[in-house]
Amino acid sequence: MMPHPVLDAATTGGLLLVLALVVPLVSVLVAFTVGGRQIQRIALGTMPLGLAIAIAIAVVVWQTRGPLAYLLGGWAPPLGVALRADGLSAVMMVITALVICAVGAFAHADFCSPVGSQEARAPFAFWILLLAIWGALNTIFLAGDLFTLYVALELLTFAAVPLVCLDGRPETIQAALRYLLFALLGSVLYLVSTALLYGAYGTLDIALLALRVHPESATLVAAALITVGLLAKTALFPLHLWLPPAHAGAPAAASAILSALVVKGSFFIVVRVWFDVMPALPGIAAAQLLAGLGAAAIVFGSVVALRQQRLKLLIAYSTLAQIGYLFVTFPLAFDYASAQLARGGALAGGLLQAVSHATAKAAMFMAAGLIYAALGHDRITGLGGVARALPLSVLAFALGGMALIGVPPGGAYLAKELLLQAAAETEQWWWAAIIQAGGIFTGGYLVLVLAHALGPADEPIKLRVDVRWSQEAAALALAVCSLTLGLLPWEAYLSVPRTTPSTSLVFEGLLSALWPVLGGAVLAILLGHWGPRLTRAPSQSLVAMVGSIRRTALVLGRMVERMDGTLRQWPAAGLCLLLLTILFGAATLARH
Amino acid sequence: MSAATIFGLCAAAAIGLGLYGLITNPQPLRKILAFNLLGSGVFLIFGVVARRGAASGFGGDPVPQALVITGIVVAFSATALAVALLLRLFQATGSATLRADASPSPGTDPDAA
Amino acid sequence: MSFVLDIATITAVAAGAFFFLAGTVGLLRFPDTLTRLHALTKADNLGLGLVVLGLLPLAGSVREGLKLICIWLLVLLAGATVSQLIARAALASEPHRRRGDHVVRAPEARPQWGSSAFAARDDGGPP
Amino acid sequence: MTIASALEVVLAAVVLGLAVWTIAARDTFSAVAGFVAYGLLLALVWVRLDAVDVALTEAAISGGLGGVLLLGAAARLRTSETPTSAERPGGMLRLEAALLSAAVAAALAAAVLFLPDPAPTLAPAAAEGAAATGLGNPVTNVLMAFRAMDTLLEKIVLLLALVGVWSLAPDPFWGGRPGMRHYADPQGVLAFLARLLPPVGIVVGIYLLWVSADHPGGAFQGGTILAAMWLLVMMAGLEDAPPVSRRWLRLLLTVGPVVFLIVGLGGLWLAGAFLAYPPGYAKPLIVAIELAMILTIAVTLGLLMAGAPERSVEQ
Amino acid sequence: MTEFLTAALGFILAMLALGLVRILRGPGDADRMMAAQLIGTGGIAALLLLGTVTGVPAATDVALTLALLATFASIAFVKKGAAGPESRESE
Repeated sequence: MMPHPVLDAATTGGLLLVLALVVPLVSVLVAFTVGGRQIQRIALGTMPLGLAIAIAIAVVVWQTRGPLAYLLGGWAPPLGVALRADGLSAVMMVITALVICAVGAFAHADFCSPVGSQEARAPFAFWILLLAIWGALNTIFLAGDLFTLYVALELLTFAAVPLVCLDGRPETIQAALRYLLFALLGSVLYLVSTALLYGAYGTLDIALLALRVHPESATLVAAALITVGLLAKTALFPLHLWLPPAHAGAPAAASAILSALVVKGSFFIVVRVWFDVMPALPGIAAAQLLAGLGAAAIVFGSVVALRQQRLKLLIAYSTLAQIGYLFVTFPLAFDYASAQLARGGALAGGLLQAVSHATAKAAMFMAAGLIYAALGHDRITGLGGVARALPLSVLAFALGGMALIGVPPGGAYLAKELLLQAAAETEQWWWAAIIQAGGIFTGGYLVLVLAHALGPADEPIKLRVDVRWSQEAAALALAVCSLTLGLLPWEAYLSVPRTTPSTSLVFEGLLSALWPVLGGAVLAILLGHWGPRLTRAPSQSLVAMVGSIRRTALVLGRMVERMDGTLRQWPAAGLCLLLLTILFGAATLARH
Repeated sequence: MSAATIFGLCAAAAIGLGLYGLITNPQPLRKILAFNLLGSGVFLIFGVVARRGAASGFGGDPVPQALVITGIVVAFSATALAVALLLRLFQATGSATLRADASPSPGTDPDAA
Repeated sequence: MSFVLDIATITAVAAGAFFFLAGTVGLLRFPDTLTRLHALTKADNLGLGLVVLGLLPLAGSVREGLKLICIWLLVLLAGATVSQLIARAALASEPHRRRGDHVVRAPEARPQWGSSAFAARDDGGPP
Repeated sequence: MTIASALEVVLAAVVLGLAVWTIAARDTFSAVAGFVAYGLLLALVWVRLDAVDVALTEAAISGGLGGVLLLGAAARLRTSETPTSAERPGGMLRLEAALLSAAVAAALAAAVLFLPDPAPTLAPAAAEGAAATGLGNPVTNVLMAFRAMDTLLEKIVLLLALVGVWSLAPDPFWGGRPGMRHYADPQGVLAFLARLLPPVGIVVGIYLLWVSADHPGGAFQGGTILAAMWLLVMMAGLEDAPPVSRRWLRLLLTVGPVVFLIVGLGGLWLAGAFLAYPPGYAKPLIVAIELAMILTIAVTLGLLMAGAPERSVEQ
Repeated sequence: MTEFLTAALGFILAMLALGLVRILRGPGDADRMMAAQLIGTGGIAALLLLGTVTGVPAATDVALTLALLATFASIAFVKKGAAGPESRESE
């Protein structure tokens, strides 16, 4: 589906776009003004409405077979600002609304004002910030103007940062400050590139820029800066210093939102900029560089995730790897014939991966949060017996993990198929290998966690709190959703070939999912922390054999971990940022 | 040399200085300061762009000028939030550092087991 | 008429610039915080006043002229009070530096004296 | 080189010198003092670039509130300075950072120098659009009409920053008063200034709002001045900061965006589009929105400066 | 006339720069706080001249804002800096 610019006319259904922005914002304002114990009710009341609007937009996009548009204030670009919804926006909006609703249902128990108090700090902040994140994301998906996107991006950051330190522990405050400062660095780079683009073309409207952009010095510098600025906000390796502590330290509901949705906001703008604003500009070298960073993110994120001792940190590092996965899309979407990025199957695969990850990762963080709350810790080696105590939570975690591995009929499965197909078509086998490796790594940490969780308890587990069924249900629902995303009729929104799922295909898919699990099991044994369990395994000879290989693997793992530690130091990350800016600039310059 | 050229170079230099300060200075408050410097450089670039677009009897293109005002508001909000976080961190720990290993951040010591 | 006004502007602005020069020389040459502080406030306030005076004939309207005078008055007011506060802060943080008689006077002083003759006593003060 | 560009070079040199000082100064407090001076001088640059609206904003924010915020933080963080300085990266790393920053700055400079000539501009379009709104100040037109969405979102950003600051409060003090109570001699110089200056400041703030329809000014610039006056009164101990749970306070904090949204939604059926103004009513409506906005901005900025609630209502 | 005013403006700016160098070098915080004072007078004079030279009458409004707020940071310094972090000191 090629975007055709809608410049000076609002389409039918355009009003829905306005509602999608206004409803969460009105809700923020009303909740803030009314305050007290009403905040939660206002937020929960908004959710079905927002979901309905998102679905309505998706339906209208499907019916009209084209982008929706709305001119704010009746002013046409370049002077005014337009809202536009294409297939990508519709998909992202619906999934965002789904995740927000599930998180709302989940957080209902954690963030309610205690009886007797008028208003409590954490619920007040949480619900308002959650609604603000929703409004910001909808603006990001709909805004047709780079500067409006900037304000929305800042809105997103400002709503996300306080979520990190909602429980007020010093280390989370530090994580929030790191996050804020690095994100601000990213947004300044974004902003300077909008200044250059305006200086060169006299507009910031995406559709107009797409018509006007041509290679010249200002555009090249702007392209490099905007890309790197957004990568810093997306936490693509090696610009990820802020992500693990922030995502692992936040309360479960907040982690779910941060990991599932917030990083997708800036990723979505990268897609907009590369595919819509300047598809012909970056060229294959820059796309390969981007995917190279993605590949490094997969390796680093996964290995470090396998070496974690705490479940939430493991999931945070897995997010790092999954972000890398999204960026492998770019060279696969490169159309050699027209020498530009094309909205083909590869982009559809990338976006599907993003929405699958959003649902699955939210489910996993929620499940981990329940386990943490029930056990009072989330040490992986201490998870023994938890599967019996909290079967639904562990099931949600397992299903989420399986969806991420790419088990059919999950969205990630479809995404993987599309990406592998694109790799085959463009003859880039190395990215196909990376995509497969990503699945195996994901299998690795899933096996690691499940092996512990399904194992026997070292001592009888006594749960600190009763886990509410509604919370487990919310996590489970999202996991199931992720695992069935592949069944939806995507062809209306993304360029996905219409396929009829046959039983043999599903069987084949299941078989292909076996490899990641087996390979993952090997990786988990080699790299993971096992405590005394491994030595207690029934076959001692096997352990002896594995032992020597494991020692080598551990040395490698430790090396990767140490490198990650270095890269997460502020000066190193800053240098990487500047270096990447120059590299992207050079890669683009070399082409023209 | 026109005003736009001179202040354009000035803006680029301010951005370079801001980047350097943001990366190398270990103190969070200095990073916030560097961010503000960086931001003002970016706003100056907008100002230069606006100045170059003077037409229709306006001394500058009003659109980038308006964008700068919005940008200044956002940057000030960011500064206020960052300073509040920093002061709270200082209050809670007695130090103000961003070093990951300086506080007992979980998971940085996996080889201990 | 306009020629006379031009001469007036030039004279006043030139005199104003001279007082800024004097203020800066004071800043560079005076030995310690307090003396520098009042070199700054006295001379520069006078310099600003003269510049405002010089620009008055060029003001487009009576309202503009009034605004100019308002600016000067505001600077005088704010400058006078704040320089007192700074002086006290300087004394509080460096009590060992100077124990002259004016140190005792400064905290009691009220803003009314604004830019009074405070200079003569300080200039000869020991470093 | 003409005398005008000589002047510009001098101005740019002074500003850049202060920028270098801000980064290079050893002591944080003096770096902040340098930055405040930098911000104030930047107002001159903006006037030189014929952007008086921006100059007003810059003067109010960088010189006024931003300076207070950063200087206050620098004074409080004094004791943490020495231990943190020890984390300064090594010389090699700093050299690399310097080289890479310089390279990025050079690329930017080149990009700015080689911007197309004649420059693309929306000034004619803005002049044409001004006829529809009836406002003489093009920047106000852009902020309140052409790109009203950005302005609306920016107000929400401001509110969220406040929610973020408040969310740092210790739990027991939620709903209490922000920051520390200030005490000062009620007969002292500060109290004197705090009684004399605010009336003038309020007049200037409202003046900036009032003229903004046709001349430089606006709700944000005016609101900043009002906030500064409020802060002065608080610092002089004449008034205490209000508890954050007060209903009237919450109302004041949201009235600006709420009025904006109501007018915007009203535009749906009165003018045919969200955030559109009915023909002929644009000017009064915009002034009404800005009036509500100046209150919200003043209160929001004042509370942002005051910080998180840290004492109960009685304290 | 314009040339003369521009020259005066440049001269005052130069004085400002010299003064800033002296002030920012300290030694005490109080010295540094004078930077704002200096800009509050010299900067405003420069701004008024600049407005006249460039024909931007609204520069007086900027000067008015500066006059109101330039000294403002100094007050915060006195409140927060002089007697420790508590900001409880009386005058």
